[in-house]
Amino acid sequence: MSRQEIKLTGYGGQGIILLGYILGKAASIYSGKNSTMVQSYGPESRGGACSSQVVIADGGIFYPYVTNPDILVSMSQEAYDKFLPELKESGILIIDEDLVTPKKTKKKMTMFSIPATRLAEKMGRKIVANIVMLGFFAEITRAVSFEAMEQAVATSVPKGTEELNLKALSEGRQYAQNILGAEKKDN
Amino acid sequence: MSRQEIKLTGYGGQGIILLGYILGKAASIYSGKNSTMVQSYGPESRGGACSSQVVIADGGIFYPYVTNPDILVSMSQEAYDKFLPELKESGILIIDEDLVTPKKTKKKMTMFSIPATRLAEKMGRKIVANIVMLGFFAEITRAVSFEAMEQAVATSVPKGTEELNLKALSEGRQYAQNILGAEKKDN
Amino acid sequence: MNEKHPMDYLLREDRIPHIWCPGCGLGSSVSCFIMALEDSGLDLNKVVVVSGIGCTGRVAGYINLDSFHTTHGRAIPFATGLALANPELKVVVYSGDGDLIAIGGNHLIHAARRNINMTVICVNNFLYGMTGGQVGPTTPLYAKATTSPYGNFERPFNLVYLAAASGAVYVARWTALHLRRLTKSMTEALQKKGFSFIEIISPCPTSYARRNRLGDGLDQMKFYHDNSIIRHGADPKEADIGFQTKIVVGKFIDVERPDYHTFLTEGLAKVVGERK
Amino acid sequence: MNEKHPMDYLLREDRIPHIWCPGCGLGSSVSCFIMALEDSGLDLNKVVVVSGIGCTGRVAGYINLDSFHTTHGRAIPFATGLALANPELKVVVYSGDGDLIAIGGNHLIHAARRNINMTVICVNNFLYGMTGGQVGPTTPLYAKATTSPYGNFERPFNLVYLAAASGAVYVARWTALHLRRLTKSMTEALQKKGFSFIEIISPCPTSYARRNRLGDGLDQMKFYHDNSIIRHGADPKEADIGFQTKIVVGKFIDVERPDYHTFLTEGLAKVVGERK
Amino acid sequence: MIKDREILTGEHFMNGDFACAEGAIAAGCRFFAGYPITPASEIAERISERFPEVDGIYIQMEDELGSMAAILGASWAGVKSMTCTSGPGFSLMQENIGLGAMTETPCVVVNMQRGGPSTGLPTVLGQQDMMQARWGSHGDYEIIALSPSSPQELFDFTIKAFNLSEMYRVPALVMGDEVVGHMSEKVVIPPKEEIEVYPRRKYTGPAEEYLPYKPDEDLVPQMVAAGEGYRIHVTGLTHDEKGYPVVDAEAQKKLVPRLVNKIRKNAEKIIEIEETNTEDAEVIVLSYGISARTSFRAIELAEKEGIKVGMVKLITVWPFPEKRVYQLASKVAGFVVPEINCGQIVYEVERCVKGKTKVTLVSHPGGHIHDPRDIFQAIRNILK
Amino acid sequence: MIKDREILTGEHFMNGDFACAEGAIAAGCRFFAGYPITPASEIAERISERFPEVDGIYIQMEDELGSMAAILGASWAGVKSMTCTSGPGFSLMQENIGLGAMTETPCVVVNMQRGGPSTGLPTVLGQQDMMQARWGSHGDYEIIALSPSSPQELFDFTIKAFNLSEMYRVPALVMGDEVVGHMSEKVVIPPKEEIEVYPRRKYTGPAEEYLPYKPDEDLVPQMVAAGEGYRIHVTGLTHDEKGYPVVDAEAQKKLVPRLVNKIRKNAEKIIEIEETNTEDAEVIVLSYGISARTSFRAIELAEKEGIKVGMVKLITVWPFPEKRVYQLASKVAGFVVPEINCGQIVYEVERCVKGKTKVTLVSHPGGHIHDPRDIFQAIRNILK
Amino acid sequence: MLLSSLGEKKMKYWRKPLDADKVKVPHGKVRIIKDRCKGCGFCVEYCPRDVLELTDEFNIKGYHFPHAKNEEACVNCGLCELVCPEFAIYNIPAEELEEKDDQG
Amino acid sequence: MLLSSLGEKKMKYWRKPLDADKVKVPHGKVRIIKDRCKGCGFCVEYCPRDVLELTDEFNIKGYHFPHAKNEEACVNCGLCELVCPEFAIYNIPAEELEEKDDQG
Ligand SMILES: Cc1ncc(C[n+]2csc(CCOP(=O)(O)OP(=O)(O)O)c2C)c(N)n1
Ligand SMILES: Cc1ncc(C[n+]2csc(CCOP(=O)(O)OP(=O)(O)O)c2C)c(N)n1
Ligand code: SF4
Ligand code: SF4
Ligand code: SF4
Ligand code: SF4
Ligand code: SF4
Ligand code: SF4
Ligand SMILES: [Mg+2]
Ligand SMILES: [Mg+2]
Repeated sequence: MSRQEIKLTGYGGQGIILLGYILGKAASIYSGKNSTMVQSYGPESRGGACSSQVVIADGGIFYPYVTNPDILVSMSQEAYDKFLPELKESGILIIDEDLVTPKKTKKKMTMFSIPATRLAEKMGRKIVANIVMLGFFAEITRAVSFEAMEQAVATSVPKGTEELNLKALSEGRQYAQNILGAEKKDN
Repeated sequence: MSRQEIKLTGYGGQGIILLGYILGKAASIYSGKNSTMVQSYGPESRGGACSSQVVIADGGIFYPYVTNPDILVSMSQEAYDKFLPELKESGILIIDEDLVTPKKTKKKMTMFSIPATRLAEKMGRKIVANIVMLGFFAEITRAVSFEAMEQAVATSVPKGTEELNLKALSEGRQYAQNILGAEKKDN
Repeated sequence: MNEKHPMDYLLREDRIPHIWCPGCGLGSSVSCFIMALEDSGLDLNKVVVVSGIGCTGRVAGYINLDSFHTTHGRAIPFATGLALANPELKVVVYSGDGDLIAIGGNHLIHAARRNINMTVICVNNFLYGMTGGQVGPTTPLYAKATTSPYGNFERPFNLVYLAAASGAVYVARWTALHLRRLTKSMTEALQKKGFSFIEIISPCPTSYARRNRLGDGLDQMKFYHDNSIIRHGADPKEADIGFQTKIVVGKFIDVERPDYHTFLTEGLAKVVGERK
Repeated sequence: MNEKHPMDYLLREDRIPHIWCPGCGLGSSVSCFIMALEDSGLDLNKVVVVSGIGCTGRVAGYINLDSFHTTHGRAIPFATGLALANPELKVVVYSGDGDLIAIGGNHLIHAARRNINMTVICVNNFLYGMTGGQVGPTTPLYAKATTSPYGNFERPFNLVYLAAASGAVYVARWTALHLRRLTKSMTEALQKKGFSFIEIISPCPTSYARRNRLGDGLDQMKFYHDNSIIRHGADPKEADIGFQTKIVVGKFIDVERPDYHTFLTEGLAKVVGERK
Repeated sequence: MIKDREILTGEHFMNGDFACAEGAIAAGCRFFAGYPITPASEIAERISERFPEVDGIYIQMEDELGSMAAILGASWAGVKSMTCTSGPGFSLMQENIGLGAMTETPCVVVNMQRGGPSTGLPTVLGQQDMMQARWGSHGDYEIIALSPSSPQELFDFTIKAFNLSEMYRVPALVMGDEVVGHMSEKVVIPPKEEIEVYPRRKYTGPAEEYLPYKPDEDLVPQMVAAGEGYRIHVTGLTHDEKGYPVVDAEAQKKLVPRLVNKIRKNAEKIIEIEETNTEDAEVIVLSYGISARTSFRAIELAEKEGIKVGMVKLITVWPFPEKRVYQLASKVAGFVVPEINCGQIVYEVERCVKGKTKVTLVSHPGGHIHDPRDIFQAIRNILK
Repeated sequence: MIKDREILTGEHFMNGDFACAEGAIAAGCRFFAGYPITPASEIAERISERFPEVDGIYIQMEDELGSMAAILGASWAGVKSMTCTSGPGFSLMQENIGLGAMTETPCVVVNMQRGGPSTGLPTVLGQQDMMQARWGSHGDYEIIALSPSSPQELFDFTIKAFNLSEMYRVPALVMGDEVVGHMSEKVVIPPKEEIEVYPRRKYTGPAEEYLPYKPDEDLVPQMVAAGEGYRIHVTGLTHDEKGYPVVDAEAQKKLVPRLVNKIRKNAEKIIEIEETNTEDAEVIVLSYGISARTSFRAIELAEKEGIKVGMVKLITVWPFPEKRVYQLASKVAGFVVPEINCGQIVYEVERCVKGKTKVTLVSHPGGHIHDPRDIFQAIRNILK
Repeated sequence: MLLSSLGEKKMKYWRKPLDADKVKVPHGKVRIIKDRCKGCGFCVEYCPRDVLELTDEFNIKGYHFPHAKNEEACVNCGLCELVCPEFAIYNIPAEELEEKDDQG
Repeated sequence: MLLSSLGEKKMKYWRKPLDADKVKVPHGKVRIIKDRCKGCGFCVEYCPRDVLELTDEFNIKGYHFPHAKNEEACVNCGLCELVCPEFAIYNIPAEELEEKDDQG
């Protein structure tokens, strides 16, 4: 696929923009692809709907917006309600299961869920919920390699918090691996 | 003459603008003509060259500037030097004789002079030199009637100074009458 | 969210929840203001709220009074127009420290000097909250902000001193947790004719606390409250605020001086003759 | 006019005579300034004069130093740019009361707060001279101006108090006739690092005296001088000026506080590492 | 209010600035906030003297930023308000002119233009802020701007500006210049009954149904004032019909094109020009303000040489009479546009003629009005 | 200065605001004065963090008026200087942008445009200040304005802006927008040697002969700095070659047309556009900034339908490539001009085509970039 | 719309003293508008009678909101209502509550 | 142009005390650049030795300028020079004047 469109959504303060930035950086700097990350948020510093849009492509990227994402990540109910309709038919949906209650939809999509915020809270730092989600995302979607993701995380988070964040990243991956493993077992 | 152009010149602080205003008002309000008064001055509040231009006409006045005055009044050397070349061939020049030393010129003009500032100083109020000049001007040029001029002065000067100013006006007229009388005698 | 809160009738409840962050002190200050409006006994149809731009500037949009959300820094002159054009209005300017003291500083000192009849409520969160936490003229020395990443090396203003020196007739400072005292000051200011100024020290967990590792809103609330010293009548000159130091609060100034409109119209009446 | 005046070498003599009115105090203040420049021992190639717009604002155009005649109200921030970009310069802002306190008031208080290394010389003629004498924030109560034809009903600023309250490290006030004392203050201010402020009460026969029937420049000079009381170290708060009342003059403030550039660069050096 | 001092009916020899002040008073203006600047100060001076007689409030603010904000506030208190300035102050007012456009606040701003850029020629004229009048504030908006060429027109157009401002709820600009402002001429002030004054567009429906930003058919909403019990919210943010901020593209799409279109779509009603001999003209001079007077003189010169010259004198400069200019373009050999600037309105003329005819700018950078012969030359050159 | 921290040579995933800051540092900017505003604050934030590493001075002023004045002062101290802002702040800077133009002070002003008018849409984009960039200050002047459409271009064009600003001694504007500023993409910072930096146009003649405002042949005068012993006088008043104020029409005539002409007459050297497939195009899309990217997408759609579409992407918006547009006009069926405003640059296009071809505006009032299909439709409609 | 005619209910009980536990006080009930809450904890921390605690649940916005762990202790002092920045909690006299319940 | 190279003459004598008549002082001469004068009268009024008076004549600008009615009394105090707003009057030590005259 030469152009992959990803929309990451939640509310202000969850670090959604950083999420998009790390993903874009992983693709662009550490995976040799092109990528564009566009952010959008309301006037709120916190609490308002917020999203970041990442396009990953082999060629040039003119149009930087994501109108019909291949992958949608929702970390709030509001964002879920607002953006789900945009998700491509047979796209991938990823949610924080404590913050989003999925509704019935006719969309043929694959949904994955993780209690990212709760896992982060368990780690003692609710603030890394986004990175937990990122680890989960990486493992589920393989949009970029996990190593690229690790490098992008390490060079993007505030100095001194690298370890915590890498731990959160692998926490997310772990959770995904468990799910995927479980699914496999189920099969 | 359906359009009469008059330029009144001096330096800031001498009341040159007021002079033009009163003259214009006398023509426009008290003589049933049209008239336009345009002022021009430099950044200086005092001391800089300053002029006011009055056009008196029976018909409409489009162009409000005076480029070749029929009458030029000079109350400073600077103004005299600057504006004399503009005076119409065979125009009328009026100067304050203490402030302006006339130079040789080939112009065929009629010159009248009055020590307006000194006369005003004698009245104890240097500030009315302009009105002395106005009285002189009125009598010499008859551009508007003396009565119109009196009305215009009375309604234009600060309240409480009407009497002083009317006195200055007639002082100027008196001086002109003396000159004109003298000239007559000479002839 | 159909359940009603008793303060809703003075809120534009269709706009609640507001945009302020969890742990932000702004909402608490507004509660106090609503209570003060009540206590003031004023005809609330004649009370007008004017804000500039900023987190605090959003207050105008939440209070169910005639309200104006103007431009950054211009709340006070806008309010001046309102107050002078209709002297029956009680005009309240509710805005942020950056809005009122940085870009709007000139209007503040001149309105205070003139003693325009208005109440200025300045929420001081020590920086520009709305734009993400840049340093400002109230940021304490050495505190970090997005544009003072190595710490602030600019002495901040002491707002109560500046307001007093400019001529305000009522000057007070409280923290957002001095709920009753703040409400009382607001009530007094609303009832006072002339230029009154109230500074509210308020937690900003998102923009200020985070970068300075001061915990969350609750931590900041506690710190400000626990470290404040009430000194009514203190010389505002002595009420500087440092980085995480003690904060002198209280009512500093409460004097009488005829407000601009009264002084002007009475003065003119003597000269020009009675106005209808 | 080929004859030379001993001060001509510090004047742009090709622009003399200047545009100021007969009896205006501005020229006298400039004489003192030239003398102070001498006395200061500063390298005059490093002294820069910045003015805003107004009669006083024309000073920059007459002094033969690097000089900038900026926009109305913005002399101080322009000077801030000069002073910070090249800390070797000694920047002097020479401007009028309207320029510095009305439209430029915000910059004044913030530059004082920051303690930017500059000397501000404010010629107070109690109104806007250049534009013909409109009322301003320094016009004494009840004084007449073209836009207060019935008298001024707005309390004026006490400039020395405002400057002091904002953080100036040197604050003095003299009349234009306190020739030696004014020169001395100017010299001290030039030599001082940080934000210094000197107010000069100066006659404006054309715009101020005339409307208020105060005679000519000489009458005003005499009045101001005869009615001034020298009180060094007085509380600037107590130095209000009324209409034709006594004027407290003197050096009010002279304290030490590191100037902005020094404080900033030293502070950053500690955090970021020494700068070259 | 002092009896008989409201409208000074009669003939006066008066400068343009004073005439402007009298026009404002006649239009019902009762709040003025300003800051002195040549050549507009005399407007403020006159107002400060006259307002106490008619119960108006004059305040001299600390700067032009404050002045502009104050007149918006006063307008929302229900009082017609005005400020005046010149170039430098006009630049400083731009941000809040934008607020006025966004919040649809009636008010009048008078710009007595002097020579620029920057401090430029403070005591002499320019016509260099004509494009700034249209584009000076950030964001999209439309404005109404009038251009007087005599003290009488300063009186008349100031009233017109108040009326248009109230009608379309937009700041209206009177773009005078130093010559018109400082020139004295006869000004006739009619009796009160003969002065047409447009009142505020007050909301008349039931109180419960009031939506502050719901437009009438002509795209203009109805207004109430603070203190009347409606509890309105007014914001410079993009907002919905309630006046509440809604910060998204959809709200923007509903609001901003309406702000623009309430002027564009009503342009034919707003636009006023004065045409002289355009019907059989070979050349048309399009001019405005003081330059229009010089142009008439130039036309006299041209007519002496037998050239048929028409004149389009702009009364409203903005909105610009683009349709009429296009119509005329195909009939004449060219347009001559004398301006005291380096070319501003001529850009609009060039745009509107769509290549149908020649357009010649006669530029003067300021400090003096044109020499009529320069305009005359340009007229002649068109026909060469 | 910290070694290796001046130019961060290498590949970065970086947002446009940061790239702009890095461009400024690479261009030699060492003084920044600003005031926070979305979406430009991140430029200031980056600068405040980076400047201590390169011995620059960052100061956050009390407002935009002060910021603009301060960068002019700093420039006269001999230091390259910059400020950044968005619409509301840009409006406030206009007066002193005019001072910069009048005093010919090199400096760079970055306007990251958001939706207006007024506070409008503070966190989302607009391209609504394009005409303001040209006409925002009072008086006549010309300016240079660049329009970046990616973080890389923000880096490159900021350097270009500094260079043009020094070359022509005029404030240069970088007219970005919220999307370009907040978007992150790969930014390649070349090694120092490969970055072309134009130095200050320093006076080189004998000291006694220096006339601060005597222009070189290209109409631009040479500069010195305060503190160098030249004892210059610099004023916003109309001035002579000495720099002394001369307030009359003659001085104005010498000065102001030169200020305008140093840009107009050098326009062909300054103007930069990027043309794609214009040679055999049926329709040309003329666009700039972020809208250029959407336009390319729309062109892809059109090309799929077999329509030949050319693209003119403006790098310099001002001066405007009026000659080239006119040339192209006679070759194509029409111009499509997509803008995130209610029509601004389209006016220039209309003017320049002189009726030779159709011009269609595709307007979006802000808050979102265009739907490429709207542009595509407009292309198709031209050919109908 | 939002007109004065909506009436302005006076809420006298706000003026109850904060040191409410020192005097004899009426019993109160606390009400929480859970989806307005942003979990700041102010009410929990400053309730003089330790009536409140944050729940484990997330509300619609993802915040933990308070509940009355100790409802009977409420002295109706009004502090939680005044301190809450979200207008998410309020208190009413026990009687009034009952009245209300009666009507409901 | 106006360069530092023009040199900056130190004018020490400005620093003479204003209460010059109380101490032994050198004799001075006063010089007037008549066409710069605007007749304000400051120098006349404040000369401690009453050396000056305004003449009856007008200068080029129309102002009455001062002359030394009492030249010998001048104590070279420098006040007239410092107070003159027009840079129109200055004083020099008598000797220097003679020197200058010699050279002229
Ligand atoms: C003219 C202008 N400059 C800058 C801004 C950007 N801006 C919006 S809010 C704000 C600061 C708000 O700070 P403060 O007033 O302290 O309010 P807070 O958000 O901290 O409550 C700024 C700089 C603007 N809207 N307008
Ligand atoms: C932005 C702006 N507003 C107004 C003016 C007009 N103006 C020029 S000088 C001046 C006032 C000067 O007063 P002050 O600073 O007291 O100086 P003075 O002339 O009294 O010495 C004003 C208002 C201007 N040039 N620019
Ligand atoms: S940024 Fe700070 S001030 Fe603004 S809402 Fe958030 S916490 Fe409150
Ligand atoms: S107007 Fe006043 S301040 Fe200006 S030069 Fe004249 S006397 Fe001096
Ligand atoms: S009213 Fe609230 S704060 Fe007071 S006791 Fe009851 S629950 Fe606690
Ligand atoms: S104070 Fe309000 S927002 Fe905070 S936890 Fe309690 S109910 Fe929630
Ligand atoms: S120097 Fe001047 S002031 Fe002093 S005594 Fe001589 S004439 Fe008089
Ligand atoms: S002080 Fe100067 S200007 Fe005044 S009278 Fe004496 S010489 Fe003339
Ligand atoms: Mg703040
Ligand atoms: Mg003054």
